[in-house]
Amino acid sequence: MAEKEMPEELKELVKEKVHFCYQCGSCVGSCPTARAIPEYNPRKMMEKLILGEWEEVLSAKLIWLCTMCHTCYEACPQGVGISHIVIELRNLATERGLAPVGFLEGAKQMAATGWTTQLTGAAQRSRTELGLPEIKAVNTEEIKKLMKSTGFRFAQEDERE
Amino acid sequence: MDEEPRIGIYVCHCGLNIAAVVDCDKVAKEAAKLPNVVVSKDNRYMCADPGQELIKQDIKEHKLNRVIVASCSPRMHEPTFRKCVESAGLNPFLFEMANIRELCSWCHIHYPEEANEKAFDLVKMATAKARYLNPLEVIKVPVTRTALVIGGGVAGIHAALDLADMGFKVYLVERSPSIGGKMAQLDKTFPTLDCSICILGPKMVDVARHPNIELISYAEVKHVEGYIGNFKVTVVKKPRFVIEKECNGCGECANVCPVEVPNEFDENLGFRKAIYVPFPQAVPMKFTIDREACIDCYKCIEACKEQGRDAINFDMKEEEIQLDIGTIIVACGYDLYDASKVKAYGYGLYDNVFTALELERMINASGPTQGNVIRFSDRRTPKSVCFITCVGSRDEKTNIYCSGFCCMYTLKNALLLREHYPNVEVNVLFMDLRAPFKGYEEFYRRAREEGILFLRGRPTEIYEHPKTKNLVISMENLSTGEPMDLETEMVILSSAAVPTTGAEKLARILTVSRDASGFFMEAHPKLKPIDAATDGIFFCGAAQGPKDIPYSVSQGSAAASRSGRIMAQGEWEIEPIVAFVDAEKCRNTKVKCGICVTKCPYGAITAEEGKAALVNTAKCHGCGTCVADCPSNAITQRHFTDAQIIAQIHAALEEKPEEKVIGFLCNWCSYGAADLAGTSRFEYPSDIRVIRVMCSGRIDRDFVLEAFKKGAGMVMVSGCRFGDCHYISGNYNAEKRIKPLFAMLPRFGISPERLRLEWFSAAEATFYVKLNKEMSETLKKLGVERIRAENEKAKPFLERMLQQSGG
Amino acid sequence: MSYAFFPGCMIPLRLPYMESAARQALAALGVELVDMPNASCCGDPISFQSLNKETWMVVAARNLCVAEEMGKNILTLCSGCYETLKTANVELKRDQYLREKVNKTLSEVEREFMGTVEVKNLLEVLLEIGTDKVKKRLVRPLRGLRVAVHYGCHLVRPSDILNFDDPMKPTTFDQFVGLTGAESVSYLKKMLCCGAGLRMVDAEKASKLVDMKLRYVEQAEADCMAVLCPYCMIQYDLTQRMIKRESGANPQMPVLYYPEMLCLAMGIKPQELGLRHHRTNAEPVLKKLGLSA
Amino acid sequence: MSWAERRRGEIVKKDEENRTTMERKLLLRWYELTLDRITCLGCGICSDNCPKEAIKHLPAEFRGIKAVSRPSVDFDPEKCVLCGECVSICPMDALKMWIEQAERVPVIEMNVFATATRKRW
Repeated sequence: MAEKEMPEELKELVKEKVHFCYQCGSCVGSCPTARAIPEYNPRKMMEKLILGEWEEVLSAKLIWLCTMCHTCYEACPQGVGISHIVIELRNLATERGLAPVGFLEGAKQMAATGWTTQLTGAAQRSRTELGLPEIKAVNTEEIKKLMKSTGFRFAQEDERE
Repeated sequence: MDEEPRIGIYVCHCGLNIAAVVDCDKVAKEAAKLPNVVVSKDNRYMCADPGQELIKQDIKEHKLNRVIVASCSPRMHEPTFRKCVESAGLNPFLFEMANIRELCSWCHIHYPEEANEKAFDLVKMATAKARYLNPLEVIKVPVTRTALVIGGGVAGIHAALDLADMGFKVYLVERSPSIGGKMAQLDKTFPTLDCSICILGPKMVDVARHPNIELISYAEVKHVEGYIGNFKVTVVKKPRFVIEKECNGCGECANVCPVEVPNEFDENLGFRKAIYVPFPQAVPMKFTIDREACIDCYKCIEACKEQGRDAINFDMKEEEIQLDIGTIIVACGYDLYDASKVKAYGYGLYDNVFTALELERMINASGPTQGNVIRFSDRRTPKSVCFITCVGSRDEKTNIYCSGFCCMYTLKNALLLREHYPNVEVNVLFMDLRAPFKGYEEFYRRAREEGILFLRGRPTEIYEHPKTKNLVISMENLSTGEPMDLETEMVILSSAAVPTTGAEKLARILTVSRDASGFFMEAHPKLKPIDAATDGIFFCGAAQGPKDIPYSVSQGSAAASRSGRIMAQGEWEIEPIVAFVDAEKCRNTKVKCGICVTKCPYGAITAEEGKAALVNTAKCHGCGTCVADCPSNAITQRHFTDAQIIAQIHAALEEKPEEKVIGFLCNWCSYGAADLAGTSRFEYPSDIRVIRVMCSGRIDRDFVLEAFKKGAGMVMVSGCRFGDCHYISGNYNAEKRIKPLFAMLPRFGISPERLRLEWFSAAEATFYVKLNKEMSETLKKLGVERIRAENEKAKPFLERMLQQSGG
Repeated sequence: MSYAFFPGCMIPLRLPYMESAARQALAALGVELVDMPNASCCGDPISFQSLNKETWMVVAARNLCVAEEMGKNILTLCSGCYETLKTANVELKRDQYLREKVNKTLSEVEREFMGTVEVKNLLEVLLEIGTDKVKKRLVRPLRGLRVAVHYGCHLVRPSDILNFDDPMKPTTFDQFVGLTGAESVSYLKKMLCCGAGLRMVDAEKASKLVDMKLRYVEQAEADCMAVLCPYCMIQYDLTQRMIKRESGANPQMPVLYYPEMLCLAMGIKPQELGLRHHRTNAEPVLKKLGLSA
Repeated sequence: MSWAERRRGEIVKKDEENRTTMERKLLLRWYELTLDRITCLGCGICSDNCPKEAIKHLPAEFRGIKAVSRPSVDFDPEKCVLCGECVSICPMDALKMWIEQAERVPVIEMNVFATATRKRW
């Protein structure tokens, strides 16, 4: 990335939300990811944003580790809304083609079937066994259209096409 | 006044506070060209001696008969300059102020061009008003040499004792059965660890013994009317069911009472009987029956009779006491934030999570555990204790402010615990430790010296171990940056101070304002920290904001001296901005009218049949509601006459009227908010031209119409929130008067969004800023052309209406 | 009572036994479930929202439109869907600007968001039926069963939008577990996330979170866990095997879906539920309740 | 209800299958008032004599001539002050009161039984 300027969306977020952060660590205390992966630290992430090191935050794999449990969102005494900021960061990273494969697979599935997961054979068998109704196909054309017009990008390869 | 006005204008730089944005020299030069202006100068500091000397000299030299200073808010320096012109022989009411600092330079820092334009307009408006100023004589009212202190905590006790020692009669009204307040509940005090009740107890006894103090306990203030020096206060004394004169506090009645209920004084950790004194050192030492808990067995009556007395009376009724009061001191204190609202910390859910005040009662030798700190679950002394600070403070979900003294009482509790139990592990979890006053940092150092562990970090949540009932605190260790779980046997939450229950009601009774956090709001944050905006009312202690004991005591004494200052003089000058009736115009001589009588919130107007209405100047508070509502324009408010206000409107709208907003702001709330926006340096669009009136009740419908007739882009009418009006009902009357305009204006062709009717308190600077931004948006959206066209279309209608009402 | 039934993707496509239990329990309570024609994935609140918030919002709005056409409030079984659909519903109703923008996109597929329906989770629907009424149907209380309740993050957070229960110390689910006659035990880290959101990037660490929670549950001597969300179900039910394979530890904590508990308490035979499709063995629970075959 | 949030000193009512307990825990003083619903006949004497009107008498419910529920009583923890009046008067001995695990009845200890009822008869 050769950008120097912070993207407008991010700048606004930092100005309106992140700047209130007083580094109390409420977000880290109950963060499930921080428990499993000590390198992940939402407080330090906010600090970096305040200091303007946004490129580092954006390109780091770390932002993709958040489980989106919103505990930090609720715990924050200053209303920084950390999990929502992580979403914004991930959106910006996706625009720059940095989304991990695991995330993109669901989206591809979505475009193909309208579901983010596949119907497995075992599940099909147990559906019949349990007497559940057939699963009806989704009009994927609609979904594809919506994804296209909102500028959804799958990955860098797609862009080249 | 018949002589030709000779006006002197002085534009103040206020150092760089004004001069950095406004070109003062240019404003002064331009102002010199205005009619009747004899001199126009700029100066670095008008309020300093040289500045004042300059005014005095010019008055003599140029025979000035009007003086205008363009500087800060009139709420700040108007009295200063009035004195200045008075000493030069000019009537002080021939002075007028233009507020170009709070309303201009401070809030348009990045737009000097617009700021310059606005500053000049403000000066022009002041000049226009000045031409119509009249000399007025101040009114002197007698002052009753009796003070009322509301609240018998440590601040109230000191205020009462000081005033009583000065020789004034003091009524001390306390809500609960005993005085002493929160301090009586404490075990020790910081930073010297003296026993709290040992130092407070003698003061409480002094209150009871002092010949000048009349203690009215178990009572509340119900109603207040009147004004400085002459308040009429109604106090309701709740029935104790024990005759105070008869009871000698022997306690035999409590011994035979079968009902045990939790004792509020012990934070509901211990019990008391249904007939009780809250604590052994209570003042007055009189029993009270809690009828909520009493089962009417009358055992206490028997016991009392056995002692040869007959102090218990189950037929006692509520009693109203009327008091004549000169000054009022509000010392109603604080409450602790209800920690159970911070659900993540589990107070009320987990047995071994306590609040600091609960610990305070436990560690107190006369508390429910005789000084033993024990866990709820197993009554064992904990091996480790964690203190958590900032519970209910510094958090946008609870209270945004810092509660100030929590850090210090946490330190004190930690040290006390360490003193009692040297082997207990004591941890303090904190974000920032604030120890700013004398001896406090040393106290913090001492706590570290004693081996108390300080861990930086704000706990996210607490869970209880299902078996051991220990508590596990999830937090980030900020020194390592890693999340951790801290297992501890007991948690103490340091709750923030919040306004006491009933503060809102009391504020309404006294018609004083409260700040955004709900604490009572002082007249000026720096220079009048004790005074209410209403003359004759003072605040002290935690009623005004969270405070520790030394600060509360000094405020108590300060409030005593501030109110003693008034009572010592025996009489007090009040501003002569009262209403008066022109007997010739008053139509009550011909028809039965009396509208003014019904509108006056103070009953200051009388209208006998066939005679003109009459204003009792001593009773008049000067809101101006009667003036605006008089159908024959017979009433005038001195210093805020129709002619003066209309002159201001005209002056403001001389140039580019379509781009301007005429804002009518009431002196107490909306003007206060505008001032606060300035002092806070909030930036907002510069379209507004502010006209200050004492109350929104003064704002005549004609003023709005006149402004539109002169081509104003927008008009804003604003006042205090409902229930907060400084003159009881001015804003209700204003609403009744202005609201119909929203339906009327479209019929003339004026878009209704060009009129705004807004209510906000003096603390809501952010609201004022938002409002200005919105109005600026509206102006832009409509555009000059459309506004001009609308005004053109409406002009004939407006003129006709104004003629009809004789405006 | 009739609802537009939104089971999500995970439940019908991977864990049909959850759908079966929910349908049986709700049918017994007299709730009619109407399938939503042409409803897609809600727009996964984790993966999809992370990639493009706008697309996420539009996809969610499309599903809301389907329910609006039916004129019925939505009942979601999955907490993820609950967060997505409710967030979209609340924000679109609140924010006029956003609504116009989303409707512009939706017009391409000839749909329009009107804001006429509500989104409800299973517990909200049960509350609507009334706890007294539910309790009357429970003829075979699960007495003596110690249950560790797992709320699942998206059921209660973000609280300013979902506005369902306290985000840190919720109580609704515990009360509903108590309703079946079982005891909801208190245990450490009750609100710890299952870690499903981490699985896409780091499966090993996601298992670590499961392991962590299971230890606290075991410590509280619970007989089983109760969940409300298919992702939590997969995490706790499926991952126990992985943990066994990877670390050699042998966690054996049965995991039940709350409607399964309801069904058992209503006297529906365990054989009629898909309990055998669980990867953990539910037998100890049935044994304790005296229900085992 | 283990999950409910409590305030200090508040009376907590617990409804079990055959027993209702009213419990107040102060730091060093635990009070307990229990009603054994098997022994209780639902006569309502306690309700008539409660000085705080904290006990509600629930008569039997009938469907036709068939009784669908026995008569019983219900406590209001907001009003109760744990005086023990009901314990002292219960003809079936279905009510019991404990203070610190010792069976005690405050109104009997203070000998106020006669005076308390005087007001009502």
